[in-house]
Amino acid sequence: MTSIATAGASVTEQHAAIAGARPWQRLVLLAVGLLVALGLPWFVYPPVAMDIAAWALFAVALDLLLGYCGLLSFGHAAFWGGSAYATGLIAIHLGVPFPLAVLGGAVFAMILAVPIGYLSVKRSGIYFAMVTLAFAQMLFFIANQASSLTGGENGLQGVPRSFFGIEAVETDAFFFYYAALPIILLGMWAAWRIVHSPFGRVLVAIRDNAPRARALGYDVERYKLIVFVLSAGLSGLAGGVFAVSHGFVALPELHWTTSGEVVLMTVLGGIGTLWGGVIGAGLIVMLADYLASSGFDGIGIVTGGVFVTVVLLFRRGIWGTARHLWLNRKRS
Amino acid sequence: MNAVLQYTVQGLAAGSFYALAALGLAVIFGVLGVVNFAHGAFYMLGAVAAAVLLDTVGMSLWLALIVVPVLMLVFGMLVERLLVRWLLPLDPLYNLLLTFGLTLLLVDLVKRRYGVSGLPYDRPDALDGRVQVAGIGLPVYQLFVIGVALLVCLGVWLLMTRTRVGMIVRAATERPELAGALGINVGRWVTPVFGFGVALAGLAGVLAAPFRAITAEMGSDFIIILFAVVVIGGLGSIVGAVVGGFLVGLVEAFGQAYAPTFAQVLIFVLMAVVVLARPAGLFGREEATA
Amino acid sequence: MTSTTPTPRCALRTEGLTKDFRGFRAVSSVDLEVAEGTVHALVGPNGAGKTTLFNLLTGFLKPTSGRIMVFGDDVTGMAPERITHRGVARSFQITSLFENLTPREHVEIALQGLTNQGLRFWRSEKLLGRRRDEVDRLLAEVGLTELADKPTGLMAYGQKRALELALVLAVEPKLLLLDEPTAGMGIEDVDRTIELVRRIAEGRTVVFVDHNMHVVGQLADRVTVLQQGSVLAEGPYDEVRADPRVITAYLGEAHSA
Amino acid sequence: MNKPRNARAAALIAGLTAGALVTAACGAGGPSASGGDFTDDKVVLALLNDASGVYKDVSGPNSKIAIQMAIDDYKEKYGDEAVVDDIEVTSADHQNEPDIANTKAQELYDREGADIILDVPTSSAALAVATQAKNKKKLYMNIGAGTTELTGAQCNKYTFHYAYDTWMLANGTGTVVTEEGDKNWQLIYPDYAFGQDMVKSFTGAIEAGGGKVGGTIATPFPNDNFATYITKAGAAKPQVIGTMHAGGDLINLVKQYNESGLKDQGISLAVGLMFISDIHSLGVEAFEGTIFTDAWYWNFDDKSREWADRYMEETGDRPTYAHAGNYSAALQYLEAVQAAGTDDADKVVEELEGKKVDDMFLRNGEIRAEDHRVIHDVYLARVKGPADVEEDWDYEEIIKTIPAEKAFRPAAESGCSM
Repeated sequence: MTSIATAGASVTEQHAAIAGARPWQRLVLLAVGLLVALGLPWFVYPPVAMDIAAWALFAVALDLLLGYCGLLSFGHAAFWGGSAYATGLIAIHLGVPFPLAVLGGAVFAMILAVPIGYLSVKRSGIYFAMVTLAFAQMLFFIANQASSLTGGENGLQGVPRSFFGIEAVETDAFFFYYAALPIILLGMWAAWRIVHSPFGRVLVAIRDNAPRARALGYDVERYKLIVFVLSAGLSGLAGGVFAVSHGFVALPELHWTTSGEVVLMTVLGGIGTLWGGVIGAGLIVMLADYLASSGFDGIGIVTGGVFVTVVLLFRRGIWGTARHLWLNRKRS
Repeated sequence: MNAVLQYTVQGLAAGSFYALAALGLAVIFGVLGVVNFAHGAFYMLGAVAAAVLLDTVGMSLWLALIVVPVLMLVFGMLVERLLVRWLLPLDPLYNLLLTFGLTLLLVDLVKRRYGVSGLPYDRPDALDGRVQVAGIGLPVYQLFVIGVALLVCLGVWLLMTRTRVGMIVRAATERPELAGALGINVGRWVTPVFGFGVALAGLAGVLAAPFRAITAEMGSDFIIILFAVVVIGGLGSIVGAVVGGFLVGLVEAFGQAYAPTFAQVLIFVLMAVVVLARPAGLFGREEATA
Repeated sequence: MTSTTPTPRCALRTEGLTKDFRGFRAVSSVDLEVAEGTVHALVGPNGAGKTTLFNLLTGFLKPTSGRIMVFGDDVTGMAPERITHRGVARSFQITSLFENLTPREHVEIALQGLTNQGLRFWRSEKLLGRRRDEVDRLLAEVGLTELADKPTGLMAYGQKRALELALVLAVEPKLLLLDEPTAGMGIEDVDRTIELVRRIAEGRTVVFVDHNMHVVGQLADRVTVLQQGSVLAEGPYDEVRADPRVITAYLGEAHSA
Repeated sequence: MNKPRNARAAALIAGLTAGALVTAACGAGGPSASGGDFTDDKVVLALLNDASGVYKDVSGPNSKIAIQMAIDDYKEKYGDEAVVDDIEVTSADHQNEPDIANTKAQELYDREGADIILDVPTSSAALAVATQAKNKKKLYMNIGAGTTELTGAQCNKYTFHYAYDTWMLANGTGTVVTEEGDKNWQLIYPDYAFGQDMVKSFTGAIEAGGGKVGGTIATPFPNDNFATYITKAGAAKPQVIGTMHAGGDLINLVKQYNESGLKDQGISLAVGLMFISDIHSLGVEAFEGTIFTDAWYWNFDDKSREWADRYMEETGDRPTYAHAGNYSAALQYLEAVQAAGTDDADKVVEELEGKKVDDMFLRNGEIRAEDHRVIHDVYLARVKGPADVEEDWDYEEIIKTIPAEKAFRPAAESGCSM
């Protein structure tokens, strides 16, 4: 069976994606990406820019699992939201600088991912999606009830942005963006590193043909578990930054609709492209922001419509389509 | 003892909704290999349709129990023809994503058309009140729901075992390798089967209408529980879907009675245990490890 | 692979191996013995249970009952990857490759299979290129040097089967299980593959399934004939071939086909 | 949407010259940019609520119309005397997502020039907006959220709480029903912060009234199956079952309470939070006889009815108390601006604090200085039977008026320090 990542793009493209473009092309793309990341809060309202960056890392983390291991997690809100709560609690109770709190949140997400992953990777495909969804929802219920810890329905309010006493960062969203950006970029670099490592190569092999990989001596469940935990950690970094940026954590971060949203971003950007999620996140966050002030109240119609359209007609996603066109142009 | 009987009836009534809907999910999965995320939305549409038909043309519950599933059958067949079909050759995850998007669309459309506060629904007088069983009054409606669910499950079982169509569907659901070997062409049954599965979700919705809040969101948490049901029962199994549905209903009722704080979590704990002990589910087929 | 014992050990042994699928018995109390250093063929008509047996031997299916011993160790119920680590390699009936990797990348992955290098998510994938000589040698052995860096998805069928063999060899197996190595090949490719397998078999134990009696005759020291999940006959090729039961059950059918 | 474009141009120029500091200053947008008493020479009221989700009918887009009515009334009252001519109302949909509410609140204050944000249902969203109000030193008047935290531990100088809160609901229903003679209670509540708060307040109120709470039953949230809980509560043979559920869960619970036959056994149902829109959508039959606390009722007297008629002309519906609350909040804000002669938040707060008010929504009202709780008379209502309904939306019978000073949590108990 073709995996979800390969069903969208042709074999040669996938290959090109793995072998990578020419070095200079990669450098140009990298430079453009960095420029966009650095310039974003100049063009977009800074809190929105921070949202985009956090969601972008979240989408990249999901693609690490979906695009490179063929595992569709419909429960990644557990790690994004779990880390958000952990980050918030650490920041409130320990008062450490926010990057440390975020790191703590990410570690918590990884610890959380071990039992959830252990159970989930026993199944693949559709089953995996359903099992992760159910476990994440379980976490939602727990957080809702444990209101003495999480604030329940009221949310965990008053998460401080402590940053070595530098007031500009602590109070101004614009400067906070630059203080938090390194965490996001570090997370993205980590995702890139993982994809382009011996481990990443094995992941692609498992995605394409798990039984074959097993016959070569690879413990597939172990690899899946590790990438699950790594993906959870990166989602946790993103969720932690998000929590600190907003100054509070609320239950919807753990709800399955959040998992759905990040899946939408990844699919829109292009599954198995790693960076497609960044574009997907940018578009969806700006769309939600725009719709909130537009007076048009059909957010579900728009996102649902986008989802259906992309899946039916546009499976490569934006980044994937762009790459496809680029490669075709070169070939002809 | 009285309480236990009451909880059992309540659990089975709640389980009836799960069992009917999960049965639809299982049949669709069996023949198309698609996990229909929109199943919760179809359940919601069934309830909304019943409420709207009552309000506009005064259609009673009795009639709605027939008419709405037929409407849902047609609607389901349209969805299969227009949307799901195109993705069948691809990884089944694409159809999961498609039906997820469809869910968002349907929920929002219903919200815009019928509001967010819920729709009223009155059940027929015949189903009001309670019957005395062993000295306890049991609500007639709950017993009715259980009865209908059991009847329908039995009917589906007969359909599956006694008719040629049923055998084909069952072979495709439970023994795809056999269906292939026997050279059965499952293709022409794909559309009706999808419609049939949707109709079952719609039927569950009609039954829920007098009993639960009819809102656009009523299917969103339902689908999560439904996923847990089929994971527990085994996705490829028709019996598993029904047994899983009633089991989860009972776990819910007794959990609520004796461990209210953990009632909701209990279902997922049960699911975790099943995944750990029998990854394919209680009645699921063993697959070659992949 | 040097065996110090003068008398051939048993490389593979099954005792009463049985597999049921929902009341359907696919493999029925099969006792199999494969001496170290020999080439052993499994034959039988479609649905005889050959592939199921293969899946049992390599851990992809768990037996309903019975035992599997590899070089004297019990591997019953062990996961496929653990069995691989015990020196057992298998190929697949249907060409089973990683669509998105080049032959070179395939072999690199395969060579890494028995190490822990694959877990190193923090290192560069360049690490994989370190065993270039070995990769080149294996690719040369199966005749794929030219195609080493071309996408596998575009290769011809025979070339894919050759790559399959390279993968099997890369895990340095003592026992090879080949599932229909010549299926779907033209005459020329079949002869090339026979040569290849013969070469590979030196110093190793090979168990293979094949429909092509020509291949079986050329390669196999011993043959086991399966029918409806049970062993119908076993012995040297010529002996089995002459067995009237086998002729009626299988060979006749195969000849006429 | 040309504001972002201007902002972008400004940001670009700033970027080319002095760097980040300039934008930051633009973004923060202090008062006195144009030198007058009003920022940008106008007052902007921003409605931030749920325009698409479960609270759409409770408040939603119609609250914008209510706010516009307040602006019109203000202009009509003061005419040429008005200190500001240009009054705008803008709105945003927070989609019930607290993080969107949070970002939108910042954006409304920073970029849309909002002087005040109104409404914001969902407690977590309201608390986040309150924090932004405090940070940005701009006003926020909550109508849609019920958490007492807003006037409790998390109160601040710029946040005011209108209409209902959990304490008031529980106290109203609990005290009055107990005093009327139903002493023996069972409570069913959703096991999350709102329900947990409510159950505390309910228990306090019931015991103060001389009743007793026989048992409390926590239910998951959200939940659609309450049959078991109702059976359990009924088994204890209380006189009344109190429930703290709201919205869809409340409808589920009421349907299954009707199903249970407890009504026939004389066990009545008292509800904490209910909106008239709930009754309207489900019909009075479903809720007949249910007792609940209401912050305001459109058909209470001529004054409220007159306003409700105007509102109906505009929207085609009758208002909930959230709509009326939004109107009143906007009006009282504008009155305070008029008195202060500026939209400077600190000065407006000074005008608001301690003010006694009486408008069509606030009866015997006072904007308490200590915790910014806006107190007023509230009512205990019973849902009419179908036979008693004389017109559409005529669903409530007001059993009792709870005077302002008794209706809300005393300031001394709030735990608020500003």
